[in-house]
Amino acid sequence: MESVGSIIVYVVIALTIVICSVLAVTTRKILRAATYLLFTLFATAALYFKLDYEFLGAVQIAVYAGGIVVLFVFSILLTSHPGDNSAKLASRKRALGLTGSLLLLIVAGYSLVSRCELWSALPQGENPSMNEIGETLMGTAHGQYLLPFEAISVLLLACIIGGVVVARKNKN
Amino acid sequence: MELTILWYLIPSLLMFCCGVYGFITRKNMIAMLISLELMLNAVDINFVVFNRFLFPGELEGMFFTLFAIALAAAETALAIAIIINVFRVSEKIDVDDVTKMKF
Amino acid sequence: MEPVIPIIILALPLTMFLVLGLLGHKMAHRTAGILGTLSMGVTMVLAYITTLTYFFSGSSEFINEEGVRLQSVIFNWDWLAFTDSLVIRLGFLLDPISALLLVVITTISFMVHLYSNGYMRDHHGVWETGFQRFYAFLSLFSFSMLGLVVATNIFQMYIFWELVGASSYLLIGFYYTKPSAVSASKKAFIVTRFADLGFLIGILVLSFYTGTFDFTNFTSTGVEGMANVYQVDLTTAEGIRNWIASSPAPVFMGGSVLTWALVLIFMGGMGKSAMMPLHIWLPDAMEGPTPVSALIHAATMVVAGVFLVARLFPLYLMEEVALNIITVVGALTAFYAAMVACVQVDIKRVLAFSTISQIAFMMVSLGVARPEFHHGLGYMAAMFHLFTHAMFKALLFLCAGALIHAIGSNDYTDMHGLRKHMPVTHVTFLIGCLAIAGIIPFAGFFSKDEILTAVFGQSIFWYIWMSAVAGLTAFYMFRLYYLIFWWKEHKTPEGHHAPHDQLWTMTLPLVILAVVSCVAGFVPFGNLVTWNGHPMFESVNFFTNLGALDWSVAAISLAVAILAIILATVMYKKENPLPAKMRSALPRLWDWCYHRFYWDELYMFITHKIIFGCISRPIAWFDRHVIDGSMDGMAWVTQRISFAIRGLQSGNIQLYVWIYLVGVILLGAITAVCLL
Amino acid sequence: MFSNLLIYFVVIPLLMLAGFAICKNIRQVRTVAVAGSILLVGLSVWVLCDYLALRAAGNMEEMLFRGDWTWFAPLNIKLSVGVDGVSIAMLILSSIIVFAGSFASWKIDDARHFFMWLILLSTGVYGFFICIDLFTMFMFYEVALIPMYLLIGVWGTGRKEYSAMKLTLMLMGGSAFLMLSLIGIYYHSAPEGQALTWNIIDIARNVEETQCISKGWQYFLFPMCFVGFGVLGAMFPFHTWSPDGHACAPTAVSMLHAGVLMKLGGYGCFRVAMYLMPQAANDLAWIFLILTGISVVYGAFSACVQTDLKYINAYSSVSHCGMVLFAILMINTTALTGAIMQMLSHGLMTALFFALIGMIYGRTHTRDIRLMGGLMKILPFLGVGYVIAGMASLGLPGLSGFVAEMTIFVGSFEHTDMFHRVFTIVACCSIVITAVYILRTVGKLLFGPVLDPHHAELTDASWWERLSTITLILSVAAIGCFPNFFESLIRFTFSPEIFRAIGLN
Repeated sequence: MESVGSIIVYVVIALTIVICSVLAVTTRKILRAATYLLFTLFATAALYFKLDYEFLGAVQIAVYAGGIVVLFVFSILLTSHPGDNSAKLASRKRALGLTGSLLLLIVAGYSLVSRCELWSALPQGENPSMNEIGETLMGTAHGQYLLPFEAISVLLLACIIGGVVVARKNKN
Repeated sequence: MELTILWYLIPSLLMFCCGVYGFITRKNMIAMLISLELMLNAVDINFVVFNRFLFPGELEGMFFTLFAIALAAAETALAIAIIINVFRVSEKIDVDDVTKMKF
Repeated sequence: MEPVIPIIILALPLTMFLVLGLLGHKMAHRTAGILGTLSMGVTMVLAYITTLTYFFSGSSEFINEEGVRLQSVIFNWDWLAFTDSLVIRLGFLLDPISALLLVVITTISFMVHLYSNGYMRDHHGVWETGFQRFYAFLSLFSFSMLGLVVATNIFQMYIFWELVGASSYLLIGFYYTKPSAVSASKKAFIVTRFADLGFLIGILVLSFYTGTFDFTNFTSTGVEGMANVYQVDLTTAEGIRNWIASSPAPVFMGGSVLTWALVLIFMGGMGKSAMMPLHIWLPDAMEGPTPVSALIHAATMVVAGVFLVARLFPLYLMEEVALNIITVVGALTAFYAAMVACVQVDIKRVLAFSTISQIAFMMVSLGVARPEFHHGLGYMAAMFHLFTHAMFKALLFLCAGALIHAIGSNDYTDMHGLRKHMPVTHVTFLIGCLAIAGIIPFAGFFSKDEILTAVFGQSIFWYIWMSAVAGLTAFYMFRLYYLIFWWKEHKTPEGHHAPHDQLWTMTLPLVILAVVSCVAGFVPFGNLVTWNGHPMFESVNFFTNLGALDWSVAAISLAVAILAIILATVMYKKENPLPAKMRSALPRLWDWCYHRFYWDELYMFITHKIIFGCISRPIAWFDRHVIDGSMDGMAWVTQRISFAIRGLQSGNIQLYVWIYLVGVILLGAITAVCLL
Repeated sequence: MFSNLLIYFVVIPLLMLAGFAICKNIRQVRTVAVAGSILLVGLSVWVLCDYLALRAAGNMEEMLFRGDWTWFAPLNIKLSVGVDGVSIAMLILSSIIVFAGSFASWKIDDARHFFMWLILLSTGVYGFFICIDLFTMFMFYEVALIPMYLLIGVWGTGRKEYSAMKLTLMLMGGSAFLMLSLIGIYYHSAPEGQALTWNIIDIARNVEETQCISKGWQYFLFPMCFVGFGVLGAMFPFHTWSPDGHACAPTAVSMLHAGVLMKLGGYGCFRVAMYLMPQAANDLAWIFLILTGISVVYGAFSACVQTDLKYINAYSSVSHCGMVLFAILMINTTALTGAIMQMLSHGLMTALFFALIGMIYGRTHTRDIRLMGGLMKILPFLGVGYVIAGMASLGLPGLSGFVAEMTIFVGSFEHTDMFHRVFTIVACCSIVITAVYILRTVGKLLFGPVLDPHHAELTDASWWERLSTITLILSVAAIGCFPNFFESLIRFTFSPEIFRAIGLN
């Protein structure tokens, strides 16, 4: 049995997620879309906090909200004039998008709802300590992730170089 | 009332659907990228929730999310670099207009 | 008999064809002419030797103890074996009719070779272009025609039949730069080819059921040990008939197979011999040089049809129907051609129609021949007439050639009154006319009289009919004679030499043929050529033929001929308005006759409108648009489909995502349905 | 391997290819082409003499000069060679036409590459005729087809790309059917429990002894096989590649294609379809008799109204090749002999036609008979050649066409039922129609007054053209004058032992 406060917090988070993500994809102003995305990301972070994954929540805020959204905003400012509305959607495209997403919603939603084990409560877990996270990240034993960590770092490096190369102005 | 696992999955599903809708409908490549982020985010939530649900004592799902966030960051950075480059060439970032590399 | 001479008879003209054809253009004209003529002369002498040997040597090869003439195969080489029994052989069959034809062909051919030396050059002695080619083709024709008459089997005959057709094509189209000659040659070839189709099918039918091509087998099957006897008694006929009746499918489309075969074979004969309705090529064939007309289209090739029927006569005897068809076709053609000949302007056309008419006489004669009546008199008469007709018709044609050569035109309107200018031609032409009109004692009288006697024996109706035709013959020939040589005085156009008799090379053949036309009637044919080899007379002397005449028939026909000549004399001897009056009295009839009863127009309609317009063109259209169109259509459909599929691969990432998504959802849904 | 004579039919062309690869100028190319084609003619004559000697010595095997070399063991694919009279006739035909074709393309552009493809094509042809292994045959068949695309597409005239594409696609379509049926035959090539084989002789024996290809399968495989080869044999309604393809192809290619390649179709129909599936051939013949009967008359009628020389000839090929398939379907010794004779005859005659048309076209730059006339006077040699070719085509005795057609007609007439009779008579009618279009063409093209004054200055054939033409004319005349030699050469193939394999007698 959850406390009322917890439920209220949940409701706020869930509503933020849903509303902001809907707005993010429907608004015609691209900068607003980025802002709604930011809210969605924050709400997600809040969800992580609520589930006691504090480190994850922090990463979410730092990387997503702090990094990616800023990137988005910069690129939007670079590529579009403020106040521009994107063109209205072609009805064919809207129909495609709606059918696709609604179909997905119905099928996935039905399969979620029809699973009775998903109606069970979420077990309580404790917040993993920073120590634990660090060891898991740095170890090579079973259930530890040094190799992916290194792979990610190489990937990020490649991504940085790639980004620089791609975005570099062609001299000719 | 109890917050069952379903209550966590449904917002994530809705977020994913929004992402799909946005990806399919938006012309602006940045908007498409935003939709993509939404989808990734929804997946992240699922990872975490299922981690808690299935293996409460362990950290697989959380680390998956962690890595996914990192990948998302990398992917976004690269994509934005490309978009800006495209913009430089064609002054447009609508996905329909970028056809030079077709065929 | 040793095969050497027969081989040379065939080989010499063939060699000459090859030599003149391949090397002719390197030779002088004169050399080529002399070479061709000499070789033909040699061939003629050899043919005479052969024929005389056959008829008079009394060798047991050729005649048996009872005085019956036999068929003798001198040599017979396998040429092409279809099956063990169906083998085309190239051979040399000597019997009365082939011996007779050997003489006719080589004589006329030699005359024509000689004559052409003069004819094929103009008044200044300049040779025609292609003179050597002309001699080469003449040699080819002689070879083919000789091969045809000595054929030992029906397929050999067909082979040479085609070859004479081809050489006739080449010779009619000799002046190949002249469009009319080209189309005439084409017409001749195609019409006879069409007839040959019938001949071919007839051969196929006949050979399939009898299992042989050989004439000797056709005519003597069932008579054991008498393979070489040119003789079919009625028991043999019965034998073949039973044999055919007992083979599979003896009845085809309502007629007996034998009837079909014989009628189809006769169709081939109709084509070559220009019987109605396949006669249309012969008048046009006069586009060829006149010596060619004399050789091919008067004396030799056109009687091939008669020869064919005569050759298979024992078989025809088994089918009354076929013989009746021959009679009717012949009689109609004879009358038709005689009518048309009465109004033509072009002298060669008159002669051409007269040829058609005379060949039809021979056909009728064969058609009415029955062994019961005078030992098959009709058969003998037909062969007799073939012989005499070849002589006097060649004579007439050569005279016409001399006239044309002198005047430079084919129409009698440009001639008139030539008797004083060209006395030799005049006399010889007159002899030819008397012969064809059937005036005693010229050759035509005897042979025509035999024919009429034979017809009289078979049917009074056809007798009257044919007598009328004989009268018409006398009339149109003398009409022609008077219009050429009398009518009015000849006016030489300004700047031209007066016409005169030609070189000796041209007049000599005329004289020789005229002499032959005078005496040929006295040859005792009844003892030489009969349908079964039995001689008709006990003993022969110079007047045998006179003695054997049926004088009642002879008197009537003589009277008819003389009446016709008198009529012609009245109408045409002096310039007078009678012919014009006649014409205006019967304008419709005159028109029809003049336009040859519109047969050519009918044929033009059939070939151009129906065959080309209604069959070939639609087929070509169908091919281009429907068949080819459907193939192109398949390509088009494939291309369309490819384009449609290419559209899916548009590069539109959002569409890809959607499709992917729908696919995933469907898979998911299916999985869900299956699991739940 | 190299002790077998037949291998050299493939080796010599391959050596020629190598020779072309190192040739520096057109003289060398010509030298190689002429030397090679003479060698091939010599080789085929040698094989012929050896063959006759062996037969005379009493060797009664179905195929002589046998040789087997495995080249893909898992599927039992071998290079099996062997020839009988029919194959030898075809080999002689091919080598004569390659010889004449080399001379006919004396002045072609880019001769080195042209001859390379041409010889590659002829490698395929020779390979096809010497092989008795279905798979290898099929391989050579494809080798013969593919170069055609380039030869027409690159060296052709007119709508060459379209025609090349059409020709190749239609023939490929045919060979798709063919491959299916060959694979089908392979999987039924031996009774249960025995090793499968591609070898025609083994399959034929198995079929005869054990009925290993059941009737149902035969009904399925035979039509595919027949149609597959029939496309190449220009069977109605799959003939439309022929007019377009021939019209656009360069001279030597037309010659080789009409002269030899189309024979692959007839040969295949006979050697594979009839030989291996006799029952189906017997039962289903009526379908194809109708189609080929239509071909015969239809092609002839179409030719009557064409105005392009090559189209006329292409449609006449449809008619004549239709006759080949028609005769094959009659399934009796005489008709089959006639079919092979017709292949020989048509091959030589059409090659002659196309050679002459190419030469005339090379001078007048038009093939429209309405624009030409009186060429006989200007080009007597070519004119006479054309007349001879025409006479051969309309079946003048003494030339090859007559012999072949008469053999076919006599053979076809052995069937007494109404159906066969009617179709035989219909086929006979083609001789008249042939005369019509041949004489029409000859009349318009060669006779009459000279229509185009520019034509008056044309020069007659040069020595290489004469050589090419005379070779073909002599061959046509040789068949026409001495048919018994060829007939007996071919007929032996249908001697009772082998005929039994066809399922008759």
